[in-house]
Amino acid sequence: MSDNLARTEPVPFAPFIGEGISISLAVPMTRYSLRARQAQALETLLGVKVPKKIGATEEGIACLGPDEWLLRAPAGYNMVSGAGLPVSLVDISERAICLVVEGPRSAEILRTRCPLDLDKFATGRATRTIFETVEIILLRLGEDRFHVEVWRSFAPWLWASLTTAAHH
Amino acid sequence: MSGYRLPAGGRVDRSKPVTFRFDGKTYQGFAGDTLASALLANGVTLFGRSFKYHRPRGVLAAGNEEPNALVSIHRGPGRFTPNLRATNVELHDGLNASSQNRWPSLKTDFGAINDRLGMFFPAGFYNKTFMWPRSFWERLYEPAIRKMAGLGDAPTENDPDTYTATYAHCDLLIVGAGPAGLDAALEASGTGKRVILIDEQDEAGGGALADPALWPWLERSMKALNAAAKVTILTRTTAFGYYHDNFIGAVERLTDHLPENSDGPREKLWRIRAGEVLLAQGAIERPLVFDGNDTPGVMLSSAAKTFANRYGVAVGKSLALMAVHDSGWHDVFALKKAGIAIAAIIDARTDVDGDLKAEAAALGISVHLDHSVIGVSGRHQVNSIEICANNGNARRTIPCDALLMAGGWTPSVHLWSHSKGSLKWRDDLGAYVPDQANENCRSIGACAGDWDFGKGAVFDVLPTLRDQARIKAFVDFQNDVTAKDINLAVREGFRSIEHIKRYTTNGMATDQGKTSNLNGLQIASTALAKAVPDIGLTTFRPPYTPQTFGALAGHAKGALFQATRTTNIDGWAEENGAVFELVAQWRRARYFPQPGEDMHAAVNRECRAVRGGVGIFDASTLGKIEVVGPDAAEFLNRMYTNPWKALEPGRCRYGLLLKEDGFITDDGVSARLAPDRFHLTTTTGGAARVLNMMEDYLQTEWPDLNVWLTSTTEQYAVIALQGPNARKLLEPLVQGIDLSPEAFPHMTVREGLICGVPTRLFRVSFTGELGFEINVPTAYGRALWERLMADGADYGITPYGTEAMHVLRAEKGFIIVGQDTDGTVTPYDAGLDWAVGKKKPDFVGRRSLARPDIVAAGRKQLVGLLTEDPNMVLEEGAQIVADPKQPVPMTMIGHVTSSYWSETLGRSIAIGLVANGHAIMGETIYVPMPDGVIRATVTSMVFYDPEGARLHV
Amino acid sequence: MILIHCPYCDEQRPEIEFAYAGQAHIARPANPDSYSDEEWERFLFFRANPRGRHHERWRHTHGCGRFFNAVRDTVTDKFETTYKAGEPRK
Amino acid sequence: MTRFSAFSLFAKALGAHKDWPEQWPDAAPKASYDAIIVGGGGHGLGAAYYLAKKYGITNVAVLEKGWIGGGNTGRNTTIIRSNYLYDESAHLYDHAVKLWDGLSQELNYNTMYSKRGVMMLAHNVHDIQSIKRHIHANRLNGVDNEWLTPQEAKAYCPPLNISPDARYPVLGAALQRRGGTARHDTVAWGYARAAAALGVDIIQNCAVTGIRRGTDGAVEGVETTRGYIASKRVGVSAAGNTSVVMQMAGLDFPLESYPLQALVSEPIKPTFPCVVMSNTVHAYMSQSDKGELVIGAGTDQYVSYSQRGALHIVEHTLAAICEIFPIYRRVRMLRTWGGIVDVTPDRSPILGKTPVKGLYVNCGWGTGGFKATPGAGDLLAYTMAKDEPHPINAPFNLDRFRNGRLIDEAAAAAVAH
Repeated sequence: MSDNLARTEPVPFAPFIGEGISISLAVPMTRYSLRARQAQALETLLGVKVPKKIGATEEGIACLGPDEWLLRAPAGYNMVSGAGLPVSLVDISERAICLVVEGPRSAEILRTRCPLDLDKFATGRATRTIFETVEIILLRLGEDRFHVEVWRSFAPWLWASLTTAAHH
Repeated sequence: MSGYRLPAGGRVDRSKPVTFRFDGKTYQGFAGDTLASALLANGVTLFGRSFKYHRPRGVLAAGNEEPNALVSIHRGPGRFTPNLRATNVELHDGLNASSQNRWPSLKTDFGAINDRLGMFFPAGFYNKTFMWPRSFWERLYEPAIRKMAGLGDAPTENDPDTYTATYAHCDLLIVGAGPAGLDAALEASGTGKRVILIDEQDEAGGGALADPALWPWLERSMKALNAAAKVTILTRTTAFGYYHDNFIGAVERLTDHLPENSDGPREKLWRIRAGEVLLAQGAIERPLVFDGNDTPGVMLSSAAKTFANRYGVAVGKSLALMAVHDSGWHDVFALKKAGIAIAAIIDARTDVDGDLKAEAAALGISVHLDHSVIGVSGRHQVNSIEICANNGNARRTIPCDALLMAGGWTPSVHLWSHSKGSLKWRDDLGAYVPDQANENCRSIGACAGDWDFGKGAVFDVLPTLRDQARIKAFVDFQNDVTAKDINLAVREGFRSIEHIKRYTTNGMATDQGKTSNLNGLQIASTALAKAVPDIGLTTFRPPYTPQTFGALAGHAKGALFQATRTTNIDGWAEENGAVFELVAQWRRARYFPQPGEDMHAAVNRECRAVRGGVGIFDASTLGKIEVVGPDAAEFLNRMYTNPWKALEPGRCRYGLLLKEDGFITDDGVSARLAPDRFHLTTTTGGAARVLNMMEDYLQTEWPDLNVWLTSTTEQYAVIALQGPNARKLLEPLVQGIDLSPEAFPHMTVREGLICGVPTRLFRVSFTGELGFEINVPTAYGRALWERLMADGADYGITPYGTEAMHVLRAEKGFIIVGQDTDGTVTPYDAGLDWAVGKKKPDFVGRRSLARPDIVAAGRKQLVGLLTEDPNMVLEEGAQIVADPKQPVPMTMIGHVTSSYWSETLGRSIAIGLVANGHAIMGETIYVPMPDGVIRATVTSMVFYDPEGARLHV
Repeated sequence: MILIHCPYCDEQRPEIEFAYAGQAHIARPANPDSYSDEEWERFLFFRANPRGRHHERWRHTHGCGRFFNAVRDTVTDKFETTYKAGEPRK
Repeated sequence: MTRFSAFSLFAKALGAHKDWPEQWPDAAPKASYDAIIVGGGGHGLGAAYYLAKKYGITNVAVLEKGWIGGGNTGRNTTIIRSNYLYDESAHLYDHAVKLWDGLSQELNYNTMYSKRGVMMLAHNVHDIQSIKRHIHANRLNGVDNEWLTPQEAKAYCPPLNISPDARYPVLGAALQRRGGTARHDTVAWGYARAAAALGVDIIQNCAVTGIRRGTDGAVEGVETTRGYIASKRVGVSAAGNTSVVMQMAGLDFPLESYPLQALVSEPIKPTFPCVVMSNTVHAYMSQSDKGELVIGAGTDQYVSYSQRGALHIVEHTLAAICEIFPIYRRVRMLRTWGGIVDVTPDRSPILGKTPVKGLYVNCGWGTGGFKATPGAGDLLAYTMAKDEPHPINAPFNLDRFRNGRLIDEAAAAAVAH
């Protein structure tokens, strides 16, 4: 984005590698909070398919609530303007970072502090939830691969919490 | 010496001898022993001292119901642990245990004087005395009572161990891996259900571990379960609490049984959500209540069997049995077959099944039916017992070195009770059993009252020839509650079992009444001549057995206790020597001292820099909400006190937010970026609260509005650049925004680029100087800060912290919500009438502003305060009076909310909430301090540049 | 930690994702000025607080973010039902 | 009443304690009383005692649906202090603290009031400002409360962790030396025994099921599970159940009832010399005369009468305790329990008359009622005897929610009770 200013991230660039687990910082991406009363309004505006069921994901868009979607796309994605329409498109690219939790122990490590039943959280699902006291958005990309989105100021705590759990 | 190791048998590993210490003396046991079984095998009979009378005590039980044999374990620095039950402590090489509640030694304990004087210390004695003379209570009695308190010593060092925790989910949770639990697990395995099987012992098996005939079955079962998919077996794990909706807390002990201290966690808290719960916790044998029943060597019959069969330990060379239940007979038969001499079977029942009598005869055991033990001789161990027929005849003495008690069984309904399942009384068992479930839960096996131990009779106190009010027949062994204490409580008018429990402390020891509750109930029932269910049942509450604070705190320790939120620029502040303060969940730089500077010197320098050059401040923690949609302005108009609809895009406005009760809850400057898009700011601590409040109104009261709220607090790093040189520094770095005063006046916002990065640039000021707040995507915050620091060197750029920020804003009379207001201040009280839209028919909190007390005269109002002595800085929180000469209690008319040394003005300034303050400008008020009264004058809150000339440049 | 069925997510989720939000169906008057001091006092402060059936609001704060209504027994803490905001009282 | 003393204890001991009389008789309800107190907790029993002792109204019944002292009186962490911010609160709680002093002698029942000192910790600049404001206000109100530096706080309470690296470092503390603890059960029993000796009927297992009002709207009596009992003066002191009782008189109330948990550790030898409270970290602790560490937790978030709290509340509380006092990590939690606390919108009690003639109320003490026990009893008795509030409880009327004259300690200070 800038030739002049360097990014500062709240967690180490070097991934944490443990037995059956790796935790790493995802590359920067574009994120938008999309709000509308109906998914159709956004489909028309964006020209893409928008999932209707809370918890579902489709083409990088996760349905988080009845009128709320999270769009994640490669950095540089050009968002349309929703000006004047009954929608809300808000750039939140830098609000959170994403930790990639990967490996056969990933569910076990997430379960240490996340109260959801991950056996019933199938690949492809996404939800806002809580990790002990810190809010996260959890996305399951595969049996052994999760994305954990967390607001930047909480990221050092989450990093410490996850890596401590992975140590134990 | 009394107990000894049997030549064969048990599950201990005789090929692995283990050396350990108890009270400084070295002993040997085997791997697989508990501390209790190993000490018994070494002939030890004396394990501890009771709480109140310091009576010598041995082992009563073999499991977690043990009330007597409590020990402290020493594992090196910080790892001292008091109050552990010797029957649960697994033996390992180097184990170092000591007895408790005795001085100078276990054998010679001066505290035992209490026992001699015991007649003067009945239940509730402390209610009746220690009152005269009155002054003696604080100086003499209370310190003496407190000195006697407690069992084991308190730890004195920080615990170096770590603890961990996890959630778990299953379809079926089985608590207890005895025969009933194992059968249930076997049945469920292979059905596709996720099964978790929990047992508190070091290996599964429960009662089967004390029954060698079942060992082949146990081995087969465990092999099958270990191989089964979706079956998790957790041993050394205690399910301690049953909470709402089948949520069970359990603690797994990971390292205490190991000889070496480990880096890994000591314990793990399991928080298990189960579809269905099967409780298979078994039953606990009841002691019998008779004179001398606490003598070391008197123990539960089932415990003696467990020590023999599981650990290969005979608890004595010649055992007698006092029974009212068949199970004791079977235990004794097994002990006899294991080669232990049986002195006699005494049974208080008039008759028992012929099979029992026949087997006793076949084994050559003498039997005394319709007899009871009426006395036990021996102080530190049993020497003999005295028995007699229940009709008072046939007194005789039987030599023996241990006496076993078979008083019947109490189903373990603890977790069932936690779950709020109901109980029903069974006269035949003399116990409560589970009745109606409140959760998806069933009890199976002995904890449901189903067992094959035979049958028995229920006795409250065994018949005796002596005066019942003068014998020491114990009910709660640890707390030294006797049958006569319970009778005394009833005599004094305590009728409910909860009262009796509290008056006598029966059932309140560290075993929480596992062996005492039912006997206490029976004795009270007799004394009150009422059926047990009519007296009630003391409620079981978590935990089932005591659990460490550390396990319950889990990993929430130190930095992981609670997140400390940090900004993108925090690292720079830390590297540059900032002193931080904690604000809500954040840490913020408070000031940046240079070598040799204290806080005041640093703050004065930072303030001078802002007023004279340019200061730079990390404002990233301010809450930010993006309000988007066609009804955005309408929504804000309803939320805030002031009008928003006419605000032009590109302009900013101060917003004041009330709660519905009319009191100020938050404020902040917000900008209209487009007709349907606002960028709101909130206080640092109020961000989450304000967003939740706005969502509440939007979703619940005005769902018809087309507007959405998105938190953008963390989307932007915010750098405040404040001071006369701010524009000069900024101008070369900004693209696409004309920074001239005409194009970009105070209280406006522009979007463009800074150093190539998109920015929302606000021209706002919380300092009274020319100021900008630069919002950039968070990841670039630190780099931009460093660029500004580098480029600003020529302009005297100075980083300043929250303390200087507070001084600068106070000089201008800007309030801080939460410091100058406290949840009882209205806009009028705060002098913010101008921020209230007089023509608006409604906004949140408006109606409350018309309530009688809110419009009444004399309310406390925010004003400026100038001390007569300009060098005197008032203390924040100091109280204000009109008349300093009045006696205490004084009438206080207000207090100081903010107070600073103003470097700019060369004097102190303060803000205060003062009754009727707006009407008494110029008058003198007084601040009485411990060392004298301070005089101050009530003034305007704006101390500096009241015309605002410095802003509009 | 109770389990709460979120009527929007149509899932049972753990309590720590939710925030309790007080008695339900207390509508803010369209024109607060028309309320007497007594009526305004009742609106602001008086709450049913029954032993037994209680209409209350929750927010799935750390989930879908929606406020919704519930009927819960305050003696057993068991939910009878949960339903979306705006639906009639159950 | 047999006088309790070391001498009577000695004398009775020689008779194997066989002739101790009942501490209070198990009374059956009479047809009518001059005054009825609904609720046999410390507050209600205290009110009955003071009605009889100070105001000469001895034909009084205390109606308790279970056993006396079985509600919040027997379920709290027994903290006593009076260092409240507002004049109204400071006067109210200090009235109680003054009565605590000497209560054992007055009742001839040792309540074990222990002036161990109550310390409140400051962990950030805002806490310091708030605590200093309390200290100054208390000083001018004649209530003792003093500022301690972290080192002074540690000297007073050695287990305290004052490391500046703590997540919530201790920046100082307020100490009220007269604050402390008492034995909760004995307060109820002591009042019951002393009241009964003056003629008050203590009636247990007697639940009020209705309040009967005459044609003029005034109270005529109460329906109970043991029959109708007439009285023109009824004082309700029913804590968490107040809303339910008030409904019987047709009154809605500004109250909500929340579950509050507390817990104790296993008994350990003396280690903790005072009471420490931290509002920011959210925990408080003392050590009982039996050796148990007594720890208070926060309320659960939802209205409930289940007396069943959640595990995560206990987890948080113990995590907080272990942060402030890390030496106790290996100590074990022995017992947890729950109470039902009735909370008003401004977190201050309601003590006075109600819109119904002859019906008086004492409620809304939230998590802080124990410390007020003698004061609340005395003031409820005064109000019932004179049919008007005492100047000390006059500000704690019901009208304040209408006129906005709230006494909001929590808002003003973010300090819990």
